[in-house]
Amino acid sequence: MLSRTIRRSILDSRIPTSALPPTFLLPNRARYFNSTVQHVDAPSESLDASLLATNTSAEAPETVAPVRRPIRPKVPLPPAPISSPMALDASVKEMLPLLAAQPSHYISAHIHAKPYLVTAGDTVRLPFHMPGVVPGDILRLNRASSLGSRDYTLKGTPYLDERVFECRARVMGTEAEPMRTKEKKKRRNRRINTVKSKHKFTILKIAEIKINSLEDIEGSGESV
Amino acid sequence: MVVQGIRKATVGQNGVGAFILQCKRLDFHYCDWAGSSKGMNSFLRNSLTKFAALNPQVEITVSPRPRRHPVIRGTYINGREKAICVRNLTKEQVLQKAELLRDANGEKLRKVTKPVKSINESVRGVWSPYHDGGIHV
Amino acid sequence: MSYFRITLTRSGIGMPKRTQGVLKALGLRHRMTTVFYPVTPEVAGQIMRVKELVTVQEVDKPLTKSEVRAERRPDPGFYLESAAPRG
Amino acid sequence: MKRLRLERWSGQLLTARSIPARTRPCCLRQQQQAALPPRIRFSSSAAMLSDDLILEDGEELEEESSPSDTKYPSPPLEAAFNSSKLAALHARLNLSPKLPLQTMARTLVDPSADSNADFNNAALSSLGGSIMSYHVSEWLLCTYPRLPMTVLFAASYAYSGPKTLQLVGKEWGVETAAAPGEEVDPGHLQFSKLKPGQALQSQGGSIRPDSKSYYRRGMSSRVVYDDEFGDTVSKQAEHDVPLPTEHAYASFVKAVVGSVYLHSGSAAAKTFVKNHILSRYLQIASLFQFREPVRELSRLCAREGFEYPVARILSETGRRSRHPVYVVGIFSGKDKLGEGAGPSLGEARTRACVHALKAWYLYSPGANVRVPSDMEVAGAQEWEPVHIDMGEVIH
Amino acid sequence: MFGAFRPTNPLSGGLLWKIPWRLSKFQKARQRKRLRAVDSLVATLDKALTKQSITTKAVERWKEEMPIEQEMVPKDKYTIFDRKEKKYRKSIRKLPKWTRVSQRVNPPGY
Repeated sequence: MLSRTIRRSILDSRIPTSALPPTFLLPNRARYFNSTVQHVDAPSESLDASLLATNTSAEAPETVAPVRRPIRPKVPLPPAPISSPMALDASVKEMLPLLAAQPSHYISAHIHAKPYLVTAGDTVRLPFHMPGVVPGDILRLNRASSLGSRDYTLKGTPYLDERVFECRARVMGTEAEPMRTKEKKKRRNRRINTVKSKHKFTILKIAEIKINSLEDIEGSGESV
Repeated sequence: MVVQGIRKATVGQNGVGAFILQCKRLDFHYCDWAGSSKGMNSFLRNSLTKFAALNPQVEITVSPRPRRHPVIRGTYINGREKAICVRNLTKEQVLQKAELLRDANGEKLRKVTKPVKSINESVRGVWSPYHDGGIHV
Repeated sequence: MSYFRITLTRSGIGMPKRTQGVLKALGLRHRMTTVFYPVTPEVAGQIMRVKELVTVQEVDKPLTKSEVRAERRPDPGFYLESAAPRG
Repeated sequence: MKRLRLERWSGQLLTARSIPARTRPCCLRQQQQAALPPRIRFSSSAAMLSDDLILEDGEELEEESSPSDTKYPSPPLEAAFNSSKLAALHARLNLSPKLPLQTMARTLVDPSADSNADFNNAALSSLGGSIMSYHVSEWLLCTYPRLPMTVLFAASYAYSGPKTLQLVGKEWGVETAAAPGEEVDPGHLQFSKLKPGQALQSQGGSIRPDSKSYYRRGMSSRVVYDDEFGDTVSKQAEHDVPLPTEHAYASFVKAVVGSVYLHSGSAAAKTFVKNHILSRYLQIASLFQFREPVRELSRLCAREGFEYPVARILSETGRRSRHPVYVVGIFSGKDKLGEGAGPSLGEARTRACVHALKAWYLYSPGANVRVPSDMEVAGAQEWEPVHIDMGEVIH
Repeated sequence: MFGAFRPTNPLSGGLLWKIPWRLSKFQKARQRKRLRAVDSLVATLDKALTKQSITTKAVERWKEEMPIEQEMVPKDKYTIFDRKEKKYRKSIRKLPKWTRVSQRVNPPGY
């Protein structure tokens, strides 16, 4: 018990206020019910330390804790907006509005370098359990290799520029597979070893695929 | 006779617009006498209030079930139920099982071969033998 | 002081014992391991012995194992835009 | 207009009127004052009233009425506070804390359960129904400007009709109470259910001026006199007539929209409708049912001034076999309007005409087109007029 | 008959595994690729060593004796000398571990 409180205090003391997540990441509706449901504690505590990116290279804590390599946040946090102006060549400038005007679109989004060909409203069952996400979170998929509609396709080398499109996915929850058993037996040996496995998988729902208009792309390029 | 409209109902896409957590109710059954319910009792005493506060959309009921193993029973919006026996588990493990039930969506567990499931039509259209020539034999 | 960045691309299973010995000496146990050695005639000779199995680059500074892994880790491809209140 | 706190408003009304004037012969009830705890008030008022209570069936009410004897059709407002189902529903819909649990409980009480207008969701559901139908029809008109009126009615029925709202209510996890009553958990949807075999009572005549049976209900008259789905609006809906489940769910969902509007404003109501109703999946093309597409297409081309549409065979196979396939294209001058494949020339031409008509009717300026209600947001950009179509072809 | 879709020679599924006497065009392409890879490796080694102005016997000997892939005759790339064959050449696949062993030079004149 004692060790845990010390570790806890170290963690708390080392989080400089500047490393707190930007305000919009905190849950935007802190719900204080006046009814019997218990009082919801302040949102900042609900984001426990493991979620924040605490790279402690700057100041070493007083108690000589080994400077461990920075704890990688379980869920990637929003990257810094790209400041380099957007270089759109002529063909993209001409055909992107046509692509955006067509009724339905698909995108080949890459999660951990694995492509998922999805349209808006699809359910994606990732082949892994994504740590640190809770049902209801909204993820922005920013790596896509191709984005297209019926007649046009925008291909990225290897990925598209993330300012061209906005693809949001909602974390629906985690689902498991039925229990799989694997019997391991060697010949002339009566002992059978059965291995049970039941992996858990995260389920996403692609909420929205939006293609930004040319002005937005150029606008975001210069103004940032 | 001008074109007529056919009356249909739309299909829900939970998660596209609004997100509704599928688990709507969690029943915690414990027993004061049984030793297997020690972890569950400590969970109910210590961390259930925090769990309930963080998941206001789940209705939580706690009721004794004497001389039985402790069990958590989740009721889901599609009407199905999932129950997990938490006998001889510590309170952290009980919390994990409760979160497992909260994150599940009540569907029957089945083997899924392809990661993407869609109800939309194909965006680029499906090949048909009647158009642009088909097979030149 | 430049270094050889040696990556084993084809396994040495089934190769003569001497060749496998060279791989063991270089520390290339299984496929896709990457090791760094300074540019010396001895290392060059070893590489010539297993030249069909490895790829070599000349780099100016050696990387640690975790740096090599970080280099190979793909971009996750998503980030958390808005978080629900979490436990 | 400062919005009155709902329960205070309803509370004052009650104290002003000692006994609600509308008493119906068959069962005499009195409404207890919401604010004060019933326990204390109850005994004194019962004694005062008991002498002149003469029930219809002549049964005298002499003995001192025990507290549980007088039956209220809907649970008291305090029950809303300690109902975990209701709090869970409130949190599940992500409603703002400004929306109190009493209003939430009230949206679940159907007029057929509690006919007192201060405690059922009639007012809220009519308010929410108009908001929802406004947003749905506005979005449909701007996204598919050339949609014929009948298909527009069918599409708005698909998005906000009773069948869909029942699905929405069920997806919110709301169950129906077996029967309305005071002891029911406020988290259940309370309404009096149809007994098996009970005929749906006709809701009386419609409010249409020409409601004789032999008059033809034309399309333009439906726009004026009927509701947003093109159905006749009944004159005076009896309140506590048992009704099918989908109507109860529909009025509940509309009541929630109304209460969101009441407590969080029109912008919140708009996003609520957009997230819960307009985000559902519907293939508009599957709503069309053509009777004579060939004639309709030719009238359309004549009206629009295109050249007369001509059907031409594009390709065919198996003309002499058991399964011929003809691919027919409809051409108006140089450009091809539509294409269809069928086992016979006639059917192929009909499919091609259907394809051409759908291509015409389903013109859409794009999914995220701007709707008029976007202008209510402060600092909205200049409004460019939306494409308004002449309407469908009359033949 | 199938125009562009000439199937490569499949190992027939049954017990008799027929191995064609010559490499398919895909195998030849991969062989060339491997030869070029070894050449580039030797070049990087040589460049690194000359930068340090040191030499190694193995590298020097290889550079003298062994031709690079572009200089090799296709015959030398895909076949090796065999005194028992009619034309004294057999397919390189007969050499064990031919994909992980360098074999570039054959007796001249054969």
